[in-house]
Amino acid sequence: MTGLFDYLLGLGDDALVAAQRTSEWCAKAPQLEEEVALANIALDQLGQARAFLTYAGELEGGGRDEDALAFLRDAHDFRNAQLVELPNGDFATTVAKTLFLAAYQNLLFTRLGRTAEPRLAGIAAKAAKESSFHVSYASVWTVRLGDGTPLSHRRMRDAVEEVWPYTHELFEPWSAPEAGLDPATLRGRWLEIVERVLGEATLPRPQDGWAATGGRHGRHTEWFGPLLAEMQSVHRAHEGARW
Amino acid sequence: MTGLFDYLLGLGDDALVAAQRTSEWCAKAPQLEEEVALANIALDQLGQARAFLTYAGELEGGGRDEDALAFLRDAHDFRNAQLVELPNGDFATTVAKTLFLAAYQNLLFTRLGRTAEPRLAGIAAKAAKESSFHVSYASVWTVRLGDGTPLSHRRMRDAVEEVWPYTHELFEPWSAPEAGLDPATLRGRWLEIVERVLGEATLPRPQDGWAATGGRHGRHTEWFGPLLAEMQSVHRAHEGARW
Amino acid sequence: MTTSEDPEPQAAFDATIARRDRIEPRDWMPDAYRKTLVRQIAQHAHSEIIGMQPEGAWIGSAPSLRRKAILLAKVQDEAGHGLYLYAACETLGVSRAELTDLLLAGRQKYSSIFNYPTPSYADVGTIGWLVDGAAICNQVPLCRTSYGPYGRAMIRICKEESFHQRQGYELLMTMMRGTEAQRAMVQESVNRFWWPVLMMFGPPDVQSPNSARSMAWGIKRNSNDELRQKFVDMTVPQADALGVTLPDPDLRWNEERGQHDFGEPDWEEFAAVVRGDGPCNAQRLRHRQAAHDDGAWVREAATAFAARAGAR
Amino acid sequence: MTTSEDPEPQAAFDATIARRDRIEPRDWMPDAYRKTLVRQIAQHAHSEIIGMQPEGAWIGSAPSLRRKAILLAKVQDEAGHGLYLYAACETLGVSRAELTDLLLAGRQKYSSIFNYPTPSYADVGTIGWLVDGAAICNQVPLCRTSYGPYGRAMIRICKEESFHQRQGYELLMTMMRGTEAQRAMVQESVNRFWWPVLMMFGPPDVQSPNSARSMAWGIKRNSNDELRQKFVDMTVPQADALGVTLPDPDLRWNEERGQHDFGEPDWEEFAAVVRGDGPCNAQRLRHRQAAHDDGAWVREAATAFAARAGAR
Repeated sequence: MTGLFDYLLGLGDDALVAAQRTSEWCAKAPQLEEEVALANIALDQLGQARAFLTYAGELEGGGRDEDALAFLRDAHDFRNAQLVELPNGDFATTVAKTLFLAAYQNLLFTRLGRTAEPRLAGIAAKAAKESSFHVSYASVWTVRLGDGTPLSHRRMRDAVEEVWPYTHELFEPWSAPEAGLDPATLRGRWLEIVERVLGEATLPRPQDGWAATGGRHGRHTEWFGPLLAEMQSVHRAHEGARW
Repeated sequence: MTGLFDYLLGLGDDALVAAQRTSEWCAKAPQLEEEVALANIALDQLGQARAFLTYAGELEGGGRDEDALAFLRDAHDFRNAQLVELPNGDFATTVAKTLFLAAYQNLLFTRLGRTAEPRLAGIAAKAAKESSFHVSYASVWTVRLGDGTPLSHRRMRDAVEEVWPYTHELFEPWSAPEAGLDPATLRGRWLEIVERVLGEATLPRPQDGWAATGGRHGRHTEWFGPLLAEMQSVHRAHEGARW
Repeated sequence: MTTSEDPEPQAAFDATIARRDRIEPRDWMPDAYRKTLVRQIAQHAHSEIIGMQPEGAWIGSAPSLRRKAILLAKVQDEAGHGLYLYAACETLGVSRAELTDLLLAGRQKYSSIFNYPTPSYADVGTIGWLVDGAAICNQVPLCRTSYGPYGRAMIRICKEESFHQRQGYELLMTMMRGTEAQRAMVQESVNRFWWPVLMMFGPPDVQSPNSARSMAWGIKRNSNDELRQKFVDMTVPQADALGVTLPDPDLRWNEERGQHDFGEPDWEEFAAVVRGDGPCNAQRLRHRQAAHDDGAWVREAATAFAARAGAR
Repeated sequence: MTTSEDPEPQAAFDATIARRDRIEPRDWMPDAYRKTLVRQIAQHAHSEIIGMQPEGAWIGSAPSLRRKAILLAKVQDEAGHGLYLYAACETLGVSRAELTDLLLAGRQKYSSIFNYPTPSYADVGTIGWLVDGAAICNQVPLCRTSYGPYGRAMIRICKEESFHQRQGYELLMTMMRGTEAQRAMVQESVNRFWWPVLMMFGPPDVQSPNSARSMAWGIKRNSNDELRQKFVDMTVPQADALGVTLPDPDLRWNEERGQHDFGEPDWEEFAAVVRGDGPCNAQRLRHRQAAHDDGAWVREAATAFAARAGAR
């Protein structure tokens, strides 16, 4: 059990880092429709990040706003799950990451939308709707790629294999009294959703093996440092400047 | 004509940015021999950068050492030619960049090795020997790839085409009284060397067209910001720390 | 698609143009009109898509989350504009895939402004203020262009562009009120972009071979020089309000004309950039080509899946 | 390459081993000896090459130019070590290309330590101090290993490794004398690496099936547990000097034994990582595979060129 501040950081950092990765597709997507759709997803994620981090900063009461939290923390102070740090890889890897994350977020946000903590509930309720769209989008593409050509089948299968070890961390014990929710209780439903999509996509559900862990406690992958270096570079080059 | 400080920055920044790019090959080179050779080149370039920047900092007399100059300047204060900023691309692009840069540096350093300014002459004389090895290495590979397989011929030709517009800037007016050297006077010899290698490699010498310019005055390519963001990230995250 | 020599459809076409009404996809139209439109709309569509690159590269390091969101939404809008415009082109019988191939083969152009680099974050603001500002000057009259789908696309696009223009200006204003370094960034960016922006209106009228016919057909509503003048007159007071200097020693108010005098852009540079010999032409096309190639397997998979789903 | 059943060469081999002399490539050797050597030298070579990845990733952002040069030179040394060791393996009749294929197919291993991530710059120091320190403990006895080319390669490698070890220690010392954040980075890094480093000596002797035979052949000179103990005893005072805490509550000096007692590593985790199920196994192999694939056209060009040059 952690405090609400840390919990909000975790929710916000998941969304922020996911937005950072999703927006890397800009001007590189497979077709224009995907440019628009991926930018939509990134904008939703960024909006969620801003809401959670702003709330976290106000709760902390130390004068840190969303930008101070996004741009002036070092890697070990970020509380996101490692899943969102994974490089985009090919489009299939991004689809797999988006599916697994959004299905988790949708379940989590739906539950948090009913907590007694009104501000958390408000942000979560909006985010739940958004993540539901992300699940649909990623599901459609998982099926198209899984059941598309032999090449796309292989790539989608490899992508699911590659991302799978990073899904376990999402369901590790991590909560706040105001959230009143053990993520482990979401895993059954998450598996149902994901397995149904994989089934439709003619893809096997990967074996459970090594499982990523530690992101909620500030342990991150080797890919995270470079991501932050890019994200924070302009802000840090102009200390104290306003934009 | 610029002052010696700015001139040393230009020499140092060429070497520093080149070292940064060359060392990106680490653990990615086509074979182990190239791992070793590219690391050698990067180490030479880095050593040159340190010598020039240290001297520049001492000359300035404001207490900036090589690290302050490398890690705490923003893009527009760097004085390197744009050539060294170009992404590594495939191995052929790196070979082309290295050939063009090293052939220029070798001519320049050889001349600077004979100036009356003893410290500049000393650094340049050592660097001249090193760049002579870089020219050999890049020449050998230009010929191997140019005269290798049809695929390698095409890639080497494309690489030469791609990098060529960035070579003109090396010979633009830029000097310091202590250097006493107009880079334009090096171009004839440079072309001879490069054209001989390209000829042996069965590659055409590209047409002159658009020419990059501005690096010596702080104008850089779109690739330069991300390069600096990575290079400076750890240093800037720990203000005032010693390593 | 009729190419009838029958005078009747030509008369109907001429009448529609004369009363400034819209030509619609199913109407008869002269081949040259169709070709001119395809060329112009495609160039416009390609500009939106290529234009995503220089700004899109800053999304990852935008210095505040608000600016990141604004920039992301803007670049998304550009993708959307590309979509409408390709769709408008498709009403003239040319597919998006064909147009993309023509772009990648260098046989269709995009706005030369995107062949200039954006090495500074201030460029995001300058592109909004000056580049989008110039685009609006060019595009507002196109809302009344004679071809229906094009005109309707432009109405939607112009609305969004003027939003982008205000956002760009607001970013620059914030930076000009900020630190010394921020102000220097803005001025440096404006120095680089001013002349290329003036070139966005095309060559001087005396050298613009297709303009007259396009104006007769109602595709174009104003001459290059008229629009350039309008843009300069509109921009000077904005520059004053910002506190930036426009890098043209000949720029001054001409009381007599009631307009600004200004210097001549370097038309040789313009010609070079248009023929592919600008700072970023090769880079932009290589990027587009790489994205297109990398996405091929995805598009193929979608097609294969759809075909199979249709067959079921 | 003889596999004679003739007792004479076997006797000569045994005699060489018994007098602790070197077996050379042209000498007769038992097949199992050859196979064991190939497996061990290849694993060692692969470890050098894979080991370039976690540290190499920090060259680009090393926080001082001096550290950048040190790190670059170190990673270059690793490539060099890989070269010697593959060459030693080639004296046993297996080519570098074959060994690379076996690595990429997951049929040969590399040191499990490189399947742990290096997310912090302090890890560069920790790898030098602890990982290279453990490697030296393992490798110094190998300088006296019975196979000549392997032993000679190890002499050169050990000399460089101990240089790396001192550099790593010196980096950590500098950081421990630095800011609060730097000290925290070092402690956090040591916390992550301590147990995996202890596993570098292999499973406990009672569970180490191949050790006895390797020792009889003079390939191996000390048992896993002996080396692990030696490493711990050597490291504890170094940790004290640094001011870092080794994350083992059971670690204490045992006056009676004259050695340190210490806790048991998690051998289940070790087994999982060895069988490919560690934090970075897939990542490391994918990276190696990508570099190998990306370089194929270059190697092919060099071969084609050499063949043509030879034919001239």
